[in-house]
Amino acid sequence: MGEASELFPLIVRMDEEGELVGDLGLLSKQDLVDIYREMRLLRAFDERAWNLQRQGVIGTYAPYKGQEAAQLGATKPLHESDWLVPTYRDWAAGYVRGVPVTHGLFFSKGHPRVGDVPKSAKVLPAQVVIGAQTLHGVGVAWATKLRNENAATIVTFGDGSTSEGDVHEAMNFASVFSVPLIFFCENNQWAISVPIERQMRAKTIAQRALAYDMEGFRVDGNDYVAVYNLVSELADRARRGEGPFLVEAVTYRLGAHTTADDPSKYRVVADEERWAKRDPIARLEKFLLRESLIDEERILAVDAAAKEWVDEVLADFKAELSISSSVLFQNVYAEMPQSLANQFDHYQKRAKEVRA
Amino acid sequence: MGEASELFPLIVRMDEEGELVGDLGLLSKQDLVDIYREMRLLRAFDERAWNLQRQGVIGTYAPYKGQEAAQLGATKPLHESDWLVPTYRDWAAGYVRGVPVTHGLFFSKGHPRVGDVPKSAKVLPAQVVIGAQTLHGVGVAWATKLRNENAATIVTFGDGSTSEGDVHEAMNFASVFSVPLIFFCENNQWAISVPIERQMRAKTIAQRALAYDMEGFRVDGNDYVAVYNLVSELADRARRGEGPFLVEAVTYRLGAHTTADDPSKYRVVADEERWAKRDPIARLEKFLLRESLIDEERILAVDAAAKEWVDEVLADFKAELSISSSVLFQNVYAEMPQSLANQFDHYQKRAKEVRA
Amino acid sequence: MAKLTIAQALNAALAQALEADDSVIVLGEDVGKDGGVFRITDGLLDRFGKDRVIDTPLAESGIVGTSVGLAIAGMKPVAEIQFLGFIYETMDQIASQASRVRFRSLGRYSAPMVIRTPYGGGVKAPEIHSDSLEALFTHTPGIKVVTPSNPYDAKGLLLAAIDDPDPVLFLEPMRLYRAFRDEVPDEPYRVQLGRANVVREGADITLIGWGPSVPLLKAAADDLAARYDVSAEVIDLMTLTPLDEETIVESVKRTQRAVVVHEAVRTSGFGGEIAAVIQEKAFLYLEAPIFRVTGYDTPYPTTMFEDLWLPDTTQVVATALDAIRY
Amino acid sequence: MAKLTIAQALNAALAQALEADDSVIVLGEDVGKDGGVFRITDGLLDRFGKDRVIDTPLAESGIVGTSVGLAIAGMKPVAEIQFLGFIYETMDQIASQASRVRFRSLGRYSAPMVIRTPYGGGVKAPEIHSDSLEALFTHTPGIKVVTPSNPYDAKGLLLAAIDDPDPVLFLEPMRLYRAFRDEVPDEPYRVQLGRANVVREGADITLIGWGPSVPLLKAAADDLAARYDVSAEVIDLMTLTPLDEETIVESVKRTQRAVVVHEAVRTSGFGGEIAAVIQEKAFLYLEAPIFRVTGYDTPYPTTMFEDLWLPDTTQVVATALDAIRY
Ligand SMILES: Cc1ncc(C[n+]2csc(CCOP(=O)(O)OP(=O)(O)O)c2C)c(N)n1
Ligand SMILES: Cc1ncc(C[n+]2csc(CCOP(=O)(O)OP(=O)(O)O)c2C)c(N)n1
Ligand SMILES: [Mg+2]
Ligand SMILES: [Mg+2]
Repeated sequence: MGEASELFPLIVRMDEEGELVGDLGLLSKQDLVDIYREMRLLRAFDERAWNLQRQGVIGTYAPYKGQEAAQLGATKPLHESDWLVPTYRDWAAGYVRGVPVTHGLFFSKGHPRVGDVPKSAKVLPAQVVIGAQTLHGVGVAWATKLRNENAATIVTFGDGSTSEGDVHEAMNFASVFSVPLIFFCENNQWAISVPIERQMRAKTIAQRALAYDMEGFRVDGNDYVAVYNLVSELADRARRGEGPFLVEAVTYRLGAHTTADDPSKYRVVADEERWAKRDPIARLEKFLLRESLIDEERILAVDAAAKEWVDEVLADFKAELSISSSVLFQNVYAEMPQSLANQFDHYQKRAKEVRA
Repeated sequence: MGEASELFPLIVRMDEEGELVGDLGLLSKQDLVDIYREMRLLRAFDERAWNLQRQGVIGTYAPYKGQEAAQLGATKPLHESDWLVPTYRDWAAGYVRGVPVTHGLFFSKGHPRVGDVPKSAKVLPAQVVIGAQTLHGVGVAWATKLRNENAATIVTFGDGSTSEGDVHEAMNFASVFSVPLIFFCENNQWAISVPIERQMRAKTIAQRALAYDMEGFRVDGNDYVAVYNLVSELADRARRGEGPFLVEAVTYRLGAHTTADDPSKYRVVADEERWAKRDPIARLEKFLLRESLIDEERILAVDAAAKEWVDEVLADFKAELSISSSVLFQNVYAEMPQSLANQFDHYQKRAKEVRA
Repeated sequence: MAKLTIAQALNAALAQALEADDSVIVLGEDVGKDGGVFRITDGLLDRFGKDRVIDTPLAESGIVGTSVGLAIAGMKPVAEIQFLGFIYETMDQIASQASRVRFRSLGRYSAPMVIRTPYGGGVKAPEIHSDSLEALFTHTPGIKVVTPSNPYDAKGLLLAAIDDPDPVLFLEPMRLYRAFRDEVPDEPYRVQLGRANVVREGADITLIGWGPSVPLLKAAADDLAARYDVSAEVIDLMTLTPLDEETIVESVKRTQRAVVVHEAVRTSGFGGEIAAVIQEKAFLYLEAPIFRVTGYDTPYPTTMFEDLWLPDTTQVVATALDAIRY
Repeated sequence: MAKLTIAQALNAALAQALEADDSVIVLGEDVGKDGGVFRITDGLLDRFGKDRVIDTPLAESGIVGTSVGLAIAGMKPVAEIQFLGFIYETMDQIASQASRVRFRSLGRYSAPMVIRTPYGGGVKAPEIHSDSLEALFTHTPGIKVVTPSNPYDAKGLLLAAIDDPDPVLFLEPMRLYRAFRDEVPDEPYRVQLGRANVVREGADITLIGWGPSVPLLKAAADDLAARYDVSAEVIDLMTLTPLDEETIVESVKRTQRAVVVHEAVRTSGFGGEIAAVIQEKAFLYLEAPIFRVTGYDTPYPTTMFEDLWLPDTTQVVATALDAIRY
């Protein structure tokens, strides 16, 4: 039975040449124009963040470059009452749900505001312990079920995360309690320096679903049309009580693991180039050009808009940098215990001395 | 894909009526006579242990009644250089490998000698953290591989254990590093009060193998002939470097979880009766009687031998009860640190006072 | 008012919490049909149904991790870990997740949940089942650690823990589950978290402990009074974090001597923290070192040796006298 | 003899251990091709091959748990946990498994293995990456806890840890990995486990710390001497368990004052244990309480605040003066 993987053929609707090999499903051509623009903006942000780190403006940053179709395809179908429980690389996904993309910068800056997610967004703040959030995803979905909220939850995680025990426990709990959850794995082929073939012997992540009698799907994660349609359908089904589901979105981390990482130590350029050709934005652009939905002029306009938008974002970021150290002590418990209040006094005295 | 379970039909060679539905494979009829006798002895021991607890001679005891075919089938095929990494209910399995069955009593008595496994047995001492030993099994098998020892390792665990993250990590590591290991799950249908259907949504444990591109098998765990032949073949293949494998042995915990447990709180008598009919010893007896390999007289002789053997075992047990408390302090580190030596002095003084 | 054991008092508290608030759910291994291996959740499944009282798969990190998600999304999970020794499996979900939800989200989210678990020795349980690991969690900011020593406090503290806006680790001394009965009010009531209890007043020495050690301390105080004319004050901490330093320090300032008792192994046990705090805050009052009576620095022994391994009254009395005569 | 950083000294020690003993293997996340996220295992894969230097799947319990089995069956695993904050995932395999193999088997089996992991703050890492959790393991009988503060000790302690017949948690102060260089002998050598190091002698107060805090203590001692004419003795514990009580207690008996410094959060940090031991063993010598300079009782902050959150020299000096003037 080495062929479990064959049960999960890759779902593609638009191939890397921007040719439709399926239909647009729930999407209109105009949707694709809009999404192209949004991905370009987000790509511009990601690239700028990289540069900001190089300039020393922010700290370690984990780029999502190459994973935009997966992240947007996973979140655009969600309703307001649905939840996103993201992995730490999902600033584009969070953005779709209403978390300012600046949070990626706060994160890399080591700024507490990274956790300040608007409650209306129904997004949990990113956490860094690989895989741990999958259990939170199960719990959130379970809560919506117990409260009859008619909501779907999507939890995202990387390929490397699938090795963690927590992810197994999450999938087992989710299936035992039939929670309205989509496990959305962004298989970007790498966990820092470890390629997926060393992470597991199984040929696909989708086949993990077989262990739980859960439905599993393998989708081209660089094909927005495919991801969007799949997640739309599964979110609907989850809301109807048919969850959980496992989706493996096959994509690629075009950049380094983080700004602190040097991929040349462990991967070959040929591989990177091969995947660059499958870029989710490039294929959309090809499609839109061919269909005359955009032209060169429009592309230049998007370039300009992207730059402008990123500048605005950075202005917001800088404006929001100032924050009181009290958040450190105030958010440990709902009420600050006496001993911690004493420690806060001590901290503030030191802070004053240092400033003096 | 709700049919993953169909890929793992139950392997049976001797059905519950003691009819052969396959051949004996590597076993001779005489082997079956011997194994019948051995299982009867071990059953007698298990029942006596239960009574000893009721009489207050020992503490909490976890009976293996009903799982003898699985435990013996899993261990009889092993070579001297092979390893057994057992779960805490596997006194019969340990016995096959040369661990005195008294260890079951030491365990329930809270006696340190439970860990005193003869090194030649190549058996790890039982540990109680559900699932944790599966990783040790992987490590042991991996070591034999790195040292070219041409040995197979078998690690046993219960159905409930499969929910633990450690078991997932173990299966993933084992398959990634192709270690010569058999994951042997004694699916006795219950984890204390939780039936397998609440433990997981998947219909079989064997199908978990699909998640790791590992070979999986589902065998009638109450059929010694089937288990023995399957494990023999897999151990051979493991030694040849074809591991790991997952075996689900479908059996039943005929007794309570432990002497402290009351199954009437959570399971119905009809179920217990149904499974009692599938008793591994009864079916062997039917076969042997039908084939005239034993007769009523021989059965009585086995009864007597069993009683005698259990009496001997108990005598050994009592003779070995005395032990110095120094084992408590001496086995924390290879060399006792000064502060611990001081604590040992303190302990000894108290012990003297209490005795006085 | 009925005379209840700790086990019954806890069961009553859970029933009343489930009754009062639809968002409260009870989950864990064997908590449903079986009513828990110690029967603390007995009868709750029948009364509240399987959406409120939930038998989970055998996976501790799963139990705590899903509870974090449940709590964030508005439920009030009361999770059971079958024995404290298995809490290791959940350390990340407790220490890096549950305890940080409020901190990580700048207060936007919180994870009000209770993790109940029996602990302590003396019941002849197998390895790992008797370990006292409270110190690991007193070293974890963001979670409260609570442990009752009698039926009245058990009910009141558990109800307060369920009300609490932050995660609470609720440690139940398993040896005391059915050791004795006390009057326990029928109606729901709360015993405030964060307050230590002076269970006996005294002038010569302060004996400090929690959970399973409290009966020892009381017996030691009796013995000290009866045989040595020593008046011992006994403090039951009840809440380990946040610690009620004031009650401890004020007491020791008066008595000038203290003994701390716990079953956990000595090194880096919570007794060390208490000794450190007292000597820092009451240094000039002390007439003797703060002594500790604790488990030894070995794994909890197989039960054959546990009685001698555990702190006992004789040892507490002897140590108190050492302090008095220092 | 070359001038090496701690990172280089550790790399040299690993290479020599792999060279000397075929049963030594190095395993962990990204330790192979990448050479470790801090490059501590750089070049080892090329030199010793993929059966000796092993990139594992992303699963910490798996890394430690398989190492237990490997060690029992005769290998000497040197496992890396990428950051100490992720050690929570492995608590059961460390505390209930590795640390108990000898105890559980009445000495028949043992699990000689080393778990290396970077720890401590000050490098602007994301949440969980800077936590100091040593106290959890000093509360765990059966494992040794070792932490160097300079290149010489780093190499010698790591080689001794690999030789040791028991499991060793080897904590590497990540802020110091490349902070400075020291002369380090080329040949293999051992620095004995279980011994504290008096790195500076002094008469007026004892400053105690380990790993990342040691440079602070030295700077504080300099400052105390230069500006306040206070002669401070500095002790680098190097091994936290088993603790070299004698060196500590003898020192404090002479100086009569002590300050303990660590980055871990204050409550139930290892500093509390040390204070408890000192006051117990040297009570009559003490002229002031043992003070602690530690992290605050909050989760390790996002890096924006870490400099102020962490102990610093100013604070150590001020606290030492508090003790002197008490
Ligand atoms: C429990 C844990 N172990 C290790 C790490 C260090 N680490 C951070 S990201 C990463 C790789 C994650 O790979 P993957 O899950 O594929 O996500 P990706 O980075 O590709 O988005 C590792 C090992 C961590 N953050 N948490
Ligand atoms: C980590 C952990 N959690 C909980 C327990 C308590 N416990 C002991 S046995 C058991 C059920 C085990 O079920 P299974 O794995 O099917 O083995 P069986 O008892 O049927 O042999 C439980 C929950 C434990 N020992 N370890
Ligand atoms: Mg990845
Ligand atoms: Mg079972």
